[in-house]
Amino acid sequence: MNTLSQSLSTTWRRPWFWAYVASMAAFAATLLLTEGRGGGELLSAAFTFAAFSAIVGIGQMFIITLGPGNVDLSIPATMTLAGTLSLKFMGGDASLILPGLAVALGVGFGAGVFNYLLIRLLRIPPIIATLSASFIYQSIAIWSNRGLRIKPPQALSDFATGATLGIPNVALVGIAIAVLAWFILERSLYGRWISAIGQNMRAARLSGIPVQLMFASTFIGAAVLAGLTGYLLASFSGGAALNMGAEYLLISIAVVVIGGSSIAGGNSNVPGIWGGALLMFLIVSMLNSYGLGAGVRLIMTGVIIITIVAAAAGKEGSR
Amino acid sequence: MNGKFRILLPVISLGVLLAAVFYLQPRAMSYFGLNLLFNLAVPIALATIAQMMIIMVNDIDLSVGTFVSFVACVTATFLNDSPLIGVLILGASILTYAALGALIHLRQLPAIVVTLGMSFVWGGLAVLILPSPGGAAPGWIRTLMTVKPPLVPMAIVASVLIAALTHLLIMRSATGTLLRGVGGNTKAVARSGWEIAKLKAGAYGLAGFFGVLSGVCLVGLTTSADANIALRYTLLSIAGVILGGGEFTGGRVSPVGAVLGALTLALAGSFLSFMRLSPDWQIGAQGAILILVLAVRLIFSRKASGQGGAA
Amino acid sequence: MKPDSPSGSPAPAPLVSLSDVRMQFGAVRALDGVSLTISPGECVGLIGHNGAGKSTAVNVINGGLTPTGGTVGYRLADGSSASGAAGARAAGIRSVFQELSLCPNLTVAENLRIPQHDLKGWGWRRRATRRIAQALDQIFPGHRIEPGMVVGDLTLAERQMVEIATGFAEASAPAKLVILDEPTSSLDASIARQLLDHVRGFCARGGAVIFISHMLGEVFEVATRIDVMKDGRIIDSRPTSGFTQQGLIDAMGHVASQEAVTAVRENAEERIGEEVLATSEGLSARSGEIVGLAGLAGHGQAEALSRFFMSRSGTMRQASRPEVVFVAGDRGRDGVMPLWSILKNLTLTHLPSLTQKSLVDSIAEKTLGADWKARIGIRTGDMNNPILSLSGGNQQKVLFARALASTAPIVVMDDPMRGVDVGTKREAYEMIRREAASGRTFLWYSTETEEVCQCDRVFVYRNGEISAELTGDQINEENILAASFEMQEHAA
Amino acid sequence: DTSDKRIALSNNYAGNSWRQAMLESWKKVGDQAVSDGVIAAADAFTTSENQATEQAAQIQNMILQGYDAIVVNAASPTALNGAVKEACDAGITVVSFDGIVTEPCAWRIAVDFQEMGRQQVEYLAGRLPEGGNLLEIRGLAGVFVDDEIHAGIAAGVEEYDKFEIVGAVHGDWAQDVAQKAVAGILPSLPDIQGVVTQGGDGYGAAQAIAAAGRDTPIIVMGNRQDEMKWWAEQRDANGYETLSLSIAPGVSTLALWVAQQVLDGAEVPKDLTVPFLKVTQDTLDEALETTPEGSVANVEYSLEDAKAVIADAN
Ligand SMILES: Nc1ncnc2c1ncn2[C@@H]1O[C@H](COP(=O)(O)OP(=O)(O)OP(=O)(O)O)[C@@H](O)[C@H]1O
Ligand SMILES: Nc1ncnc2c1ncn2[C@@H]1O[C@H](COP(=O)(O)OP(=O)(O)OP(=O)(O)O)[C@@H](O)[C@H]1O
Ligand SMILES: [Mg+2]
Ligand SMILES: [Mg+2]
Repeated sequence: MNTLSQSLSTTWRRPWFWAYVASMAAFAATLLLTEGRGGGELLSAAFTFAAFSAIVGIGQMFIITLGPGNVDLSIPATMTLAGTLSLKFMGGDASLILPGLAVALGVGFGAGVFNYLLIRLLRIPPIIATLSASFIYQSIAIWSNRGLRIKPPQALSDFATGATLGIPNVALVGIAIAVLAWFILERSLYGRWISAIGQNMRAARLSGIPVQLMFASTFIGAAVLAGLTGYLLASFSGGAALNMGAEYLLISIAVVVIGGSSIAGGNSNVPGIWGGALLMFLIVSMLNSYGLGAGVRLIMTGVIIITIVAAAAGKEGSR
Repeated sequence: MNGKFRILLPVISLGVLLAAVFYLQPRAMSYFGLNLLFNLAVPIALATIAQMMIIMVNDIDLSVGTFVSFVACVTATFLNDSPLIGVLILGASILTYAALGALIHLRQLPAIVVTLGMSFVWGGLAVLILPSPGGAAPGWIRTLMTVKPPLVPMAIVASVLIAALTHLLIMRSATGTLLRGVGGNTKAVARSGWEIAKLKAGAYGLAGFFGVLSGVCLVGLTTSADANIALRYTLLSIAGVILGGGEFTGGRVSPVGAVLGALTLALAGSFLSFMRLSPDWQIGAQGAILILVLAVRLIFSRKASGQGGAA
Repeated sequence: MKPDSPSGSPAPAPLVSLSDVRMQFGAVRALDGVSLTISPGECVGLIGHNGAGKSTAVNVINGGLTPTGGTVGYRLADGSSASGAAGARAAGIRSVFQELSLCPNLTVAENLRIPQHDLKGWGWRRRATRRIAQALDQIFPGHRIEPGMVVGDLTLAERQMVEIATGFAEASAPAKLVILDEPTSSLDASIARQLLDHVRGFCARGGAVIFISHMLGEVFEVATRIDVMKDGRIIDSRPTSGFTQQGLIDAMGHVASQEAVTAVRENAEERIGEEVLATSEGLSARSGEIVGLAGLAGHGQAEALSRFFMSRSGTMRQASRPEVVFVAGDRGRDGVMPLWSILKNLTLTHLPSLTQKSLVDSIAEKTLGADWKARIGIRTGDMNNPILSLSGGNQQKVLFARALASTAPIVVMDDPMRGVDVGTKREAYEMIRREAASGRTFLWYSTETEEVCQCDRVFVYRNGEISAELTGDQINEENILAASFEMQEHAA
Repeated sequence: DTSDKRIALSNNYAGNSWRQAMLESWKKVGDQAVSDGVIAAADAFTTSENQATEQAAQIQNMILQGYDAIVVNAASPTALNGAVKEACDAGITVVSFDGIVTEPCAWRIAVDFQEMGRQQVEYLAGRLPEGGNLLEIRGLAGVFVDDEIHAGIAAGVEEYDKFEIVGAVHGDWAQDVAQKAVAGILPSLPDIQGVVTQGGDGYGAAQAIAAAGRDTPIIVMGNRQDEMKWWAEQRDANGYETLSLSIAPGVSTLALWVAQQVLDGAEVPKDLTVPFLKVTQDTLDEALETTPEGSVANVEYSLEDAKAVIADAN
């Protein structure tokens, strides 16, 4: 109880606090326009779409925690490939929903292993290894299905677009994954170890941490999450497209950093991912609602990102 | 010792790739052919140098691509129509870069986020300036970029000049050494009474300057601009720096390597065209060749680590 | 100039004077009313336990930290006075820091550009090369460092040498006061001797030096005056001749008995058992044995240790019962997790044993932390403070505890006593002996001959290879030195 | 005689079903032409990212490879002009289509994108005489096609001034992005009577509107099979009516034949226009039948078709 009240009183100093404040501000600003109408609708849309960003963002966060230069740029391609292959496999047959999920996760697993092997065996910096790998995944997706959009089974599509107790199903999945990730990061040995690796890889190795196991499992885990997101997104939007997920490249990184994780690695937090994901959706919605053109919208998005990071850094600095 | 290995890698990968291209397409082995192979690499090389300035001080710039696009839009519009305003805008954008460098240090912001944010800002400005592709390259740039010097094509001359000048600036000059020192050990530099904010502003300002050069050159080649023209430069420039023997941290960069890295990347694309793959696999092959070229690093890093040991 | 003139003649005007300086870091009072002056020709030995405030004092003297109370003043060459970091630089005050502060990506000569602001314009590289080469030749004759070498490629000892040379090198404002914060901590005896000789000469020529070291012998050798710090205060300050070694130790406040320093090498027969390791390079050890690695610094001992460690610990499988643990000497590079608390740093290696269903048992973790805090006396109010708030020596203690807290049968130590004060060292020796008696094997690389001489068996390294294996009575300074320098003759 | 002539396709993007259908048509017709001995080669090249600079380099490589004609679907109407000029100077015939280039030495097979935008509003005006609120889904900002269609829509709204565009979002021509953007703006919008699009975003918009629990407005489609299938389902369920229009991917084959004709020495005007492919309530079933699942409605051109188009223009 004591720790609870303590953590409440220091909430405003938490790195993720500002992402939520900004999200609420964007939400309020949008509702101002409609004089309060459509709040529930907007919130439900925000949670739906933020869930996709949050799931890939969590994978990206674990990778970023591993230290400077670690990032996965193959997330969009992995999403596309997993979506394409799993929907092609299911071919609209409702009885294949779970095997289809396994296909998607398997694609993610394979991509993660491939990414890791490039990094490990060929010692290619992750940023470039995953970028190069993403081109290959894209080619496989093109080759396997030539961009044809195959519809998901109706039941799956209903699940992805549906809601339980008023909360969108994909958001429930996203929240469950976030809770799990929080536990892993804050309470488990694995979380402690990857944070150590992110701070000082050599020292981590010399402290007996199985460094490569951590690298492998993190890259694989992130790719599996990307595969899952591809599966969900393709089911949600009525089929996989070759260019689906393209925007998740920047978003997956943005939600991590807006959420207050240190981009230098070693220091991450999960609640911020959801804050960042909600914010990224709500900002765009707000600017769209105010009828601002693409140019102004882009500029505002950039300015808001920088402002939040500056605000969060200021608070942290004064500690 | 280490430095020599660093530069050997880009030299060899470029050499091997060039040989392969010549083998596949002997016509490339001419003044005309070399110019075609390399002229679009000049703006990439400049963008890579810009990225290198940032990586040199342990940061990374995710906005290079949109910044170069922005500069291209300014060049094809303002710089062409009313040069004075154009120059002022470009000057202001360099100052903005410098200010960002100072801000990033003073408030201890993660550069990757700030530049990610800036990439939206530059992109937005570019869309505002040129909502649809167009504009025209100022005549003098067009002339400069299409000039045909005797014996060696312009693209090669320009690359050599860029490499030599930035090498002098970064590796030989007192200021360049100090900037690399910031990447190597910021605390030590600060302890010796240098203002890190100023130095970072300097490094970012240089990045902005080379970004401007890149955008201007690009318009000289393409004759017009659009808001998305150089988005790819962000990743290309990072890959170029790494390929050129640079590292993400510790101020270990090589301007000559960066230019060679940019040329290699440009050449890799040509190599693939000459291979005539099925369109399905053309995209994947670009990834594969990047992997291949970078895998060569392995041999060198093995050597280098065998040398340095755990020291 | 005159050689050391203790009291008799009127002291020249002081180069730097601190009066009642206080320095507060949050709740920690690092300096608590320090007053001191340093005049040309003086070599002040500054000693004190880990965390006494020595490094903080250095940073106040060189202007790097602005004290929260009191004043610091410098006298410039023209007799005027100044303050602040710029004033310190103008007054010729130079520092060689405890934590290395070179840029590893620059060459030796280029590194001189960082402290020497006047190195610019045409020919600056030539001037820098000349200055640093001169300083190195003068201080460390026979060194093998080229001004064009990249610092990252140098060994730790060589880097330390470069840093020292930078402190003494010619510059636009000549060095008047050079502060050496544990300069010999990674130097072997012969190089340390060269440095001591140079310091003595420098002071004789009218320069001043502040010499911080936990090696009292060195301090006695060079210092003209010794200031003893304890808990942020100077508690004693006398000409060197006014102290005895034991007197100093007593003044520092550690109650450690004399015989603690005597050899660990007792009851060896009952302690030592089966052979537990033998590497292809010729390194071997038995259970309960304390094996020393000796030789000149940078001759491959550290590399041999890390190779051995890497070969016995996996990067791919989880080691819940690790076979070996490692105590780092180069804290920043090999040991410290800079973002973490002291507690998390301490428990890192032992953590797999503190987990249940792969969740960390935070109560057990706290208990372990409290236990070790008491056992080795980590000077902190709260184990949840960041590790970087600890003084260098205390950080080292944490790394020690990290390794010893685990149950691994083999402990690899890479010069672990670097920067550890005398009292703590004794406690550490005691601990090593106790652990060895319970069957643990130690592989111990040290730059201190005194420490190596306590081992049961010693491997002397030269040029990356074992040049001699010494056991029992063969282990003495003479044999070690001989094997360090000549390859064949002493290989038994 | 063009039997020894080699033609290359320079394509800047392969990441959607339209482009895939376009490449497939090219391959089908091109391979046939080669095996018939009409031309010597019809090679297709694709860049890995939708970037003018990369495509410029690709064209330069084609010059080096000595192709006789280059058919371009350009990333930018102007940014390739440098490379196109170099190709022309090297004596190469350059034919651009869909994404055309402005360099005068090149041929242009243009689609009247403005007209495409205008016709959408015109159709809506026919259906909704008293006008109403429109949602506009745009493409990728800063790209020529986006700007053109938008201009056409704006012109249409000016013409039929009972319509008002109450919201506009950029869907980046990607289904998931469009769906997301629409979902974000919907709550702040009044009732919508019509949705004007740039092709391919109709299904995503319909999904987002359904998710928000609103009545389905008239959504102008873009010939994607999934859109048309949804349309047919709605039609069968509640008599839903709309229009679908887009440029046919097979226009690449028209460009191929135009290039062949130019190489053959035929008089071909520099500017050709192709009509866009329209699917109406009447032709819906027919279109659905001929379109492979998940693909785009298509027409391929034969040499005769091409000759007819050229003759019409002359
Ligand atoms: N994924 C990675 N990202 C960045 N650096 C890495 C990565 N993997 C390895 N390294 C670098 O390679 C060095 C060696 O790694 P590590 O100690 O894990 O190898 P090892 O398993 O002991 O040896 P071996 O290479 O023989 O398998 C590390 O110090 C680290 O700097
Ligand atoms: N930046 C800081 N923040 C908080 N506390 C600090 C900081 N720097 C020093 N301290 C504290 O000030 C005290 C004095 O530290 P200092 O580094 O001066 O000790 P020292 O005498 O040099 O010790 P050592 O011999 O171990 O190097 C210590 O208790 C240390 O924890
Ligand atoms: Mg200290
Ligand atoms: Mg020592």
